[in-house]
Amino acid sequence: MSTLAMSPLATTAFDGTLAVLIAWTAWQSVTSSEVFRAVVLFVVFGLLLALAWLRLGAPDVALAEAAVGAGLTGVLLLESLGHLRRNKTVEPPETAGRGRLRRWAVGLPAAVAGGLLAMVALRLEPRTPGIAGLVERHQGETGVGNPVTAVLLDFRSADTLLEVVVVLLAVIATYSLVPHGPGLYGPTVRPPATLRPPRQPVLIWFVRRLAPLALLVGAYLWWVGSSAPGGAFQAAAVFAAVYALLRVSGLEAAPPPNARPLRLLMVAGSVAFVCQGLAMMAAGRAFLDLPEAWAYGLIVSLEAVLAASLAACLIALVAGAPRPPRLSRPQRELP
Amino acid sequence: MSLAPQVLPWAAALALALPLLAGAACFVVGGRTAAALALGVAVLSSAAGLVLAAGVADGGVQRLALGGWAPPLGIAWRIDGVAALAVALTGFIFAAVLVHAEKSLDLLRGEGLSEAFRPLALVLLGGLNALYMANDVFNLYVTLELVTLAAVGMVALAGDSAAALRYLLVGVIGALAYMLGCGLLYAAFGTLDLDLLAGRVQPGGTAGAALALMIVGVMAKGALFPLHGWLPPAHGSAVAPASALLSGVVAKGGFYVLLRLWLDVFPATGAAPAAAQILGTLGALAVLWGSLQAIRQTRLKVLLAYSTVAQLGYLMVSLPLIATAAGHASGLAGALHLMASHACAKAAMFLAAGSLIATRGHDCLADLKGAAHDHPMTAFTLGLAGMTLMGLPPSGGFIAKWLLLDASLRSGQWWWAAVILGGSLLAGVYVFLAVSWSMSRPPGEPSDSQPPPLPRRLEFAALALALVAMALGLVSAERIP
Amino acid sequence: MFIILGAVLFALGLYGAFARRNVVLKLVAVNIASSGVFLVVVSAAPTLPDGGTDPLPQALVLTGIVISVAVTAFGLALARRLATDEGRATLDDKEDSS
Amino acid sequence: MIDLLRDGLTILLLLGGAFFFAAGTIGLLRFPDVYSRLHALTKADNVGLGLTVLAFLIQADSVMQGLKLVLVWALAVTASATIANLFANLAHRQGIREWRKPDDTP
Repeated sequence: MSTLAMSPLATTAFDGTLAVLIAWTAWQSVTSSEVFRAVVLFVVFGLLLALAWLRLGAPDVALAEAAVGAGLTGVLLLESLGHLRRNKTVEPPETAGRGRLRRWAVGLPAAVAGGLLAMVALRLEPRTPGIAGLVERHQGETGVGNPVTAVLLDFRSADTLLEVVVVLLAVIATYSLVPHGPGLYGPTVRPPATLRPPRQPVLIWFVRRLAPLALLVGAYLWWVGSSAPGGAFQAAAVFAAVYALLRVSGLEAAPPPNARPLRLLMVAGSVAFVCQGLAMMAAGRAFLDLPEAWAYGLIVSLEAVLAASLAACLIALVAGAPRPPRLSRPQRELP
Repeated sequence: MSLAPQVLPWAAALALALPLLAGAACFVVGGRTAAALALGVAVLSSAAGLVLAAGVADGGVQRLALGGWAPPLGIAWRIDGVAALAVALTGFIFAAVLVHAEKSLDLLRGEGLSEAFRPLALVLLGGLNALYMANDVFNLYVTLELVTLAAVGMVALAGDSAAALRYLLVGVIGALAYMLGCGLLYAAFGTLDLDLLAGRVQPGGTAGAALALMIVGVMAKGALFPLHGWLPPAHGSAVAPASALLSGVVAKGGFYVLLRLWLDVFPATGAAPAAAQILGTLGALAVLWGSLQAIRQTRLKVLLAYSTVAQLGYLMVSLPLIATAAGHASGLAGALHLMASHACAKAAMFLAAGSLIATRGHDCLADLKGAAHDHPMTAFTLGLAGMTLMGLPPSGGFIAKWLLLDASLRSGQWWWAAVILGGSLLAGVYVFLAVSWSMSRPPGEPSDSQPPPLPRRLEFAALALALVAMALGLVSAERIP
Repeated sequence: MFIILGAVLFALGLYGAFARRNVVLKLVAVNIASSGVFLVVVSAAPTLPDGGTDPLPQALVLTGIVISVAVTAFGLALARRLATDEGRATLDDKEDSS
Repeated sequence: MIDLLRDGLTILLLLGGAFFFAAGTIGLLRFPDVYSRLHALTKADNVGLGLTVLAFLIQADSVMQGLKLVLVWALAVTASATIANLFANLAHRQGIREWRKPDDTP
């Protein structure tokens, strides 16, 4: 490297500025009276936060924050705002009817909670060291070079298994929101609305060139995840972002909710994860217990399935719930 | 009887894997195959619980290192008698509810609803089984999130998005508090495993704050007073089989986690006695407030939902009893017994309510006149399960309350006994209200109006649950390891 | 420094989650609060002897981020459903005082 | 010696980049209408970004690293051009007229 190194003072100044900026965007996002502005500020907040994660020495989290926390959540929020606008939803101004009293009644406890939290966390004395040493000692047995990936897909794979199921469950729950007429699997359930934006030649030109590149980046994130920051979730978020781009530029229709291949792809991640765990048992080991010689291959191939399957789930979430069959009005709830 | 050593790990893994795989399958295929699969898996899950219970009776509490990595590096499951029986009972309740749901949901709104119900219920079952066995605070967080998301999805099935959203928001905020506690515990004590934490936690601000955060989190998720506000609208508006699962089983999930923290980690902080009195007081308020609200309701399902708030209050009242040496054993046994018997009884009552809704199209108490005449078995189910809520002998609720009374007198805390007795009296009033309407004859009888048909299996599913709630009065929970 | 930031974000998010009426904004606030929680979880853990960051809290936070996006996505789907059915995107004051 | 020269150049380029970024931001804040603001934002910022990337490029350790930097630059430039086009298009379709000096208008 060069002779230019950051002095401690410069790092502190940088961190301080970053923290103030993050807090400011969060404050603006929480208090802005305009919904769209609040959402955009939230995305900016997420991107700044990704920088903070880098400063904290957590590049994996930084990638996830940028791709999932800011990127994908931002896309979801904006999609929903668009939907609410199209439906002419009544949006009372956010400050109307909010007395000062109420603001204090909510704000004061929140501030106290934050203050107490800061106090406890700052005065925290570590009594027993964490497991970083153990991770380092046993990382070789997983064949994976990135300690975070080793924790996620081997040491604590039970957490990750359930987390993959949570993503699938979000899709299942979202799809079950269609008012039920002749069945969730009936041919009359219509896919979520496709956006029909005015044709934008420049945007289309750009998206056509960006999409393959972004797919490449996603694949790279999956591949590199075993040895460097990255992994299946980040890759899936990039794939879903490509879909969102195609969607806003009018190049891609919404996924058909009844297409069986698509549903199979969505459940593939969870099913593969569970089956891998059971297969280890059948081989005389513990549930999810990967043998050392195979660990690397199993983790990388499982991550490939996860990346594809999670991407399908996230795409479905971006597109939203299917619409009810035409002509049948949503039935009102029975008591 | 002695089990082969491999049987227990298989039973535990399958209790998680089968519901998840079946849930995934039911998302891809529908129809009769899926219905049979769902029911079969619920029964198998229950059987797995029985196998686990046999294994525990045989070889004591079992710890399974997942992924082959022992804590603190990896995650372990701990399978004790409580977890094993919880798996068994939950599987049974799910089976009964699925039998009911296949018919009642379709009577309500055509084919689609039961198809949407199945995958949600199965993933919920898998999540609950993982919750019972988890022995790692963060793993518990993930299972809690899984359970909450599935439960919110079930509430939303009825179309009341506002109630579902409120549930979701409270659940997320509770989860945040809980996760914050996990992070603090790890930073201070270097592990997330409950057994290891029990040995490492020392009194002090960090442990106290972490546990306070986690307890507030699970109280929000478990609708424990005063964070119960989301429960009555959510459980009251959900379709009846969903309410049966939510009120019967899911509502206990929060308290189950609270109890695990309470028994393993809390004693080491030195704050247990003070916290116990606070939580007990909140529980007493829940009993009073929930019961009084239940009495005021005009709809059967909302009445039952408020009754759940009250019954969860008893569980919190058990905490100050468990915290004393004299009341520990019977207090704990009473709480566990109450969880089990209330789970069956409340599920039975919601299913019975669902049967009435399926034929009458509503559950307004004032218009339930003549229900007992038309559907005697369903009315009988309501009454039988109501006995457990009141704590009348020989129901499971009676044993539970007896144990709790015993614990409060033994530990010299008579005021909790007063709460328990007073709550039972109020429970008597609202159960009477629920049942008496159906018993009364409609004016202008006898008419030639044919009672609307009610499929047999709806009535039997509810009755089976009520009978189990009653049968729990014949066993004692004191011997569970 | 980032611990304090985390606590500030947690407080801001909590405030927003209760003070906001629009469901989308409530969800934004909840996401801000969870970011705060994640920051505290990672930065409260002691730094490693070699100056690195403990991988375990990072893994926990990764799990947390994915779960929170899944929950947010379903919450937004519910909000859209609420808008379609009832033409509103808010929860009433009386209702949300849980 | 080479190192020193390189670092000096980096600092110069970074300062130049900062200047253009600042100019772009001032333009964003001070220009009178959407079109001129977009112009300030995209043109000046792209130059600023180019200088910044160049500053890092001469510090790059490997060819791969350098290529990634160039990729970042290329993506950011095309993206900002596309977005500027979208904004301008939208503004145009909404009938927003470009600003003229008050005395130009009849």
